Amino acid sequence: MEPYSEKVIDHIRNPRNMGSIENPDGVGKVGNTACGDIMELYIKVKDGVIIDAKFKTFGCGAAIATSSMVTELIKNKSIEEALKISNRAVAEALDGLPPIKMHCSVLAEDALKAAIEDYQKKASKNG
Amino acid sequence: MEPYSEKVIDHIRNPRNMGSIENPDGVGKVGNTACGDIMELYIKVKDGVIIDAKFKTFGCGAAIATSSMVTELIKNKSIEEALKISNRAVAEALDGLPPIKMHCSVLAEDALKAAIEDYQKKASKNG
Amino acid sequence: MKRIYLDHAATTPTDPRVVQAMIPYFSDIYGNPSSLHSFGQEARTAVETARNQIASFIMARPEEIVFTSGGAESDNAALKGIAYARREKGNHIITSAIEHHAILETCKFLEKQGFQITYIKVDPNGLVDPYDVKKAITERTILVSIMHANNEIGTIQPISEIGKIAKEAGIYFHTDAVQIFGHAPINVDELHVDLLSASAHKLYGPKGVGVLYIRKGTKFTPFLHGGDQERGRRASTHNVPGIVGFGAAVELAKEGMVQEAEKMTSLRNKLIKGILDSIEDTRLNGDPIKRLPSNANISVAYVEGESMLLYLDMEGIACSTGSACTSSSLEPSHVLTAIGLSHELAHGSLRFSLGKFTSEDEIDYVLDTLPGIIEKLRTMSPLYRKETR
Amino acid sequence: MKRIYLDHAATTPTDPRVVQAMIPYFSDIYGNPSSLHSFGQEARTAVETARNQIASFIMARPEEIVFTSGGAESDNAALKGIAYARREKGNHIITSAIEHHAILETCKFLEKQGFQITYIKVDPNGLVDPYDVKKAITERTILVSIMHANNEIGTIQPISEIGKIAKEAGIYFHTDAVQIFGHAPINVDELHVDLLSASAHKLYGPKGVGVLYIRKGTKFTPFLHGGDQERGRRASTHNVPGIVGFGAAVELAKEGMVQEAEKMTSLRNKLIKGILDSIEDTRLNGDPIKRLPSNANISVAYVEGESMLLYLDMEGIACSTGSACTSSSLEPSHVLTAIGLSHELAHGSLRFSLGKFTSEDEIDYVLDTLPGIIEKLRTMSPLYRKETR
Ligand SMILES: Cc1ncc(COP(=O)(O)O)c(C=O)c1O
Ligand SMILES: Cc1ncc(COP(=O)(O)O)c(C=O)c1O
Repeated sequence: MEPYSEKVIDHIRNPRNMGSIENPDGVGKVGNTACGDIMELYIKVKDGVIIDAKFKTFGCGAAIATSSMVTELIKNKSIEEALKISNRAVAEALDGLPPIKMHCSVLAEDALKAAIEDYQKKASKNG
Repeated sequence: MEPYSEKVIDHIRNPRNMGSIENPDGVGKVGNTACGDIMELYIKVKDGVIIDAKFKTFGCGAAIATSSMVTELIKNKSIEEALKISNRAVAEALDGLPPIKMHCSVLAEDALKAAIEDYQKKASKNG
Repeated sequence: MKRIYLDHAATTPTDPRVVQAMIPYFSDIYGNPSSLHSFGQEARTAVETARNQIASFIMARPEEIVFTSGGAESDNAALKGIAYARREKGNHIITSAIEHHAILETCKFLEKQGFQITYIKVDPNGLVDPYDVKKAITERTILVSIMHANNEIGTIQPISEIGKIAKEAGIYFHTDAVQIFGHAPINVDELHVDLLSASAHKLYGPKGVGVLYIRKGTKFTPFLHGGDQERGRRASTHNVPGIVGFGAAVELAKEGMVQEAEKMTSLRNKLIKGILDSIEDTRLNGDPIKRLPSNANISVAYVEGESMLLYLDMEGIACSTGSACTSSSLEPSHVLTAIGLSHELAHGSLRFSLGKFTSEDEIDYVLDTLPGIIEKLRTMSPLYRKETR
Repeated sequence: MKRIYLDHAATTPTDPRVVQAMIPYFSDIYGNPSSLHSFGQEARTAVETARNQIASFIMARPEEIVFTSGGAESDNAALKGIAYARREKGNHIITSAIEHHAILETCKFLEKQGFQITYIKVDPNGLVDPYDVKKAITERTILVSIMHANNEIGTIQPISEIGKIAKEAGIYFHTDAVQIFGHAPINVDELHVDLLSASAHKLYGPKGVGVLYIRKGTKFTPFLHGGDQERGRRASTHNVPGIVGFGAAVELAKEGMVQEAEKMTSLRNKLIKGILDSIEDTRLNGDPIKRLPSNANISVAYVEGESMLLYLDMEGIACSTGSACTSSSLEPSHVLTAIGLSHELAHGSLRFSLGKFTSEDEIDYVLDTLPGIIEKLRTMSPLYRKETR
């Protein structure tokens, strides 16, 4: 396998926004143990802006780093902006991922989409 | 290939009885360039005893050494004794040959047999 | 930072005495052993000395030893060498589900060439039942290949029993002994093996040189075609320094392996006990008794292997994992799956493999370091819910 | 005694600078490049550096370089790798009559597996006519393999022309460049090759490590099955010191090969002229111009090669011969036969191959020594009749 970038290593070593949010506005849970990665993404939304984001991840280094990075990327972004964040953007923000690890960035994007969907569902219910 | 014994090397370095005999009592010529070895064995016989032997050889180290050795082995032997010298005996006298070189000792035996046959033919003609 | 190498099953450092033995054969005694002149013959002598050293180590004859480029080549050569040589006799090969990829991928290739392979299942400790091998034999079986010791979980197979079964059935028997060679005595006759693979770099020898033992009289088609080297069984200019190094490594193993095994067993047991005692929801993989002295393979619930490996590496500890994330297949280790682990536990495995230079201090350091790492990763894990426990 | 090594086509001494570059990778940076931890990653970096060095040397991309155990493995892998990958497309392979045994024996094996091989004849200088290759192509041709420079007679083939023909026909083209690699510039695009074999020990690198260049996009079935190494194209733990040594040897070649070739050409010409002038009934084998700077292959009438070789060895001079007596087949060199030599002249051949350390003094010593040896052996020879001449 090609080596991880320094940025990936930094996010593995010091994951940002690790943990969960009590009473989150949206939660995305993706992955399964068969494929080896499970991610949970929690968001807190105020006036259409993601004011807090946290994650829990069972997975390899790339899974941790992409989870960590995606929470960083979406914080203080509007829901619309956050929806535009692709898996490539996550990987790029980490200065790239080894080819066989690109699926982890896909998982991070999926978790983000799932969390926003969950938020929108709840919002439309409450709205 | 397995290495040559010291005795073989010695006979290559200092071949005994190299050359030909003028007016020999018997000559054996065996081998061909296709197989890579040609031997000529010359003998001088007196009262049924081989009193001189010489050889010429085109061939590898083992061919030279077996030619040289066979001349040594037959000198001062009776024709009957000489006929009993087998290729194995030649190889053994040289402290063995590499397996892929055993055919050279066969050639030496063949040359000896041919030379004696030639002698016997001549002898019966003259006799 | 302290750096602790506990990945000896992946490769070992070359013993400095082995390197010293090799050095003259690079620039001084550099001839090609196939050359007739003195430069070649000197090199040849060195190769034959190494061959004798290795042959006597496993109670074989020198001419039964074929030098290769490593364990993978030996495995490929053994399987293909018998398969092609025995094709008219049959097309069925028996192996196990937990072999090294060098065996399993070769089997896959042979399947495409019309061979049929039976993959014997193992029990939860990773053991092959010799009786299962016996049952799998058919009229068309030409080869049985069962590894001696497993590279992931360290389980040691009943090779002698399996060999006896193959012998009675008149079928060639190969064992991949890469992991155990140089770490325990081996006698090819007692094991009833016809072919045996080994690799120098697993026993403090150099990388890139291996051995295939081929019992005298065994029908064998060369794998690497070309020159007359190795009595026509393996072409290519001899890797003289590598071969000399393999010989030297075997000499050191002869002397030291029994003591080393004792020392490693006790350190290894301390490591296993320490982890199982101090970290909950952990388990040992592989047979607790019939295992390599060097091997500690542990599954840690709720956390994934590669992340543990990376965190340990940050603390200077090198080990390996059977997690999918280290392979391009995205499948967790076939060995851990074969012994019945859940996907989660297979992903969450760590293999520590000790070496002859491993010290008790190093084991203590691992035992001090690992619990904190597991705790951190469990906090991060969605599978680990402190509150619900 | 003076010892003069003129058998560089068999193998070269490892340059001491290469050995120095290798040393740290035995006992210090000893990780397995496939391991994720820092020990592994350091080793990985070293392997990738060597890959880059070698790729840039032949104008290839790093990912097109596959490390192997030597030239013979590269040749086996190239032929079998394409044969198995292209089997549905066709079963016909074109090669030449003067290839190395690693090619010819592999072809023989493939013939048994149902492939058809055309062996292109060569002219009296050992040259393949590209037009003959063109004519041999059929609908079922999947591969052309023609060596770059011949190991016995040194003849250099028109690879670029042959490559163009293969390319236009949409057929993969392999060249065995073992003898020329590191001794002359190579550009894989200009040569139009899809695969190329090289071996480190022919260019002052270590024995036991080679390279197979595989052009991006080439369909290829691995030869050595097993792990994920080399992007799935060649299994087995990397021979890290060997690979580092290959990289270092290539760096030295980049710097020195043009000058070395000039120096060797002039010494080689002096040697050839000296022998032909001073010893009657001798001839040069191979093309006088299109030949390796290092190679002088001479046939000496009336005497056999091995005996000359042994006599030269006794005087400290190491060379080789195409005589049957050095091979187990008892056939003289297939190359010398292919260029039309009689059995006698094929048996009576000597190959002197110079190296970068060869001095003029050494050449002079050979020129002083050889005539006496030939005279003695001719006196011994039944084919040489002074009197009848
Ligand atoms: C059991 C087993 N077989 C084969 C191999 C392959 O050996 P090598 O990498 O030396 O080719 C290994 C190690 O990688 C192994 O552990
Ligand atoms: C032309 C050619 N091809 C292939 C080889 C085989 O290389 P190796 O001996 O490194 O496997 C050699 C040298 O032996 C050679 O000269």
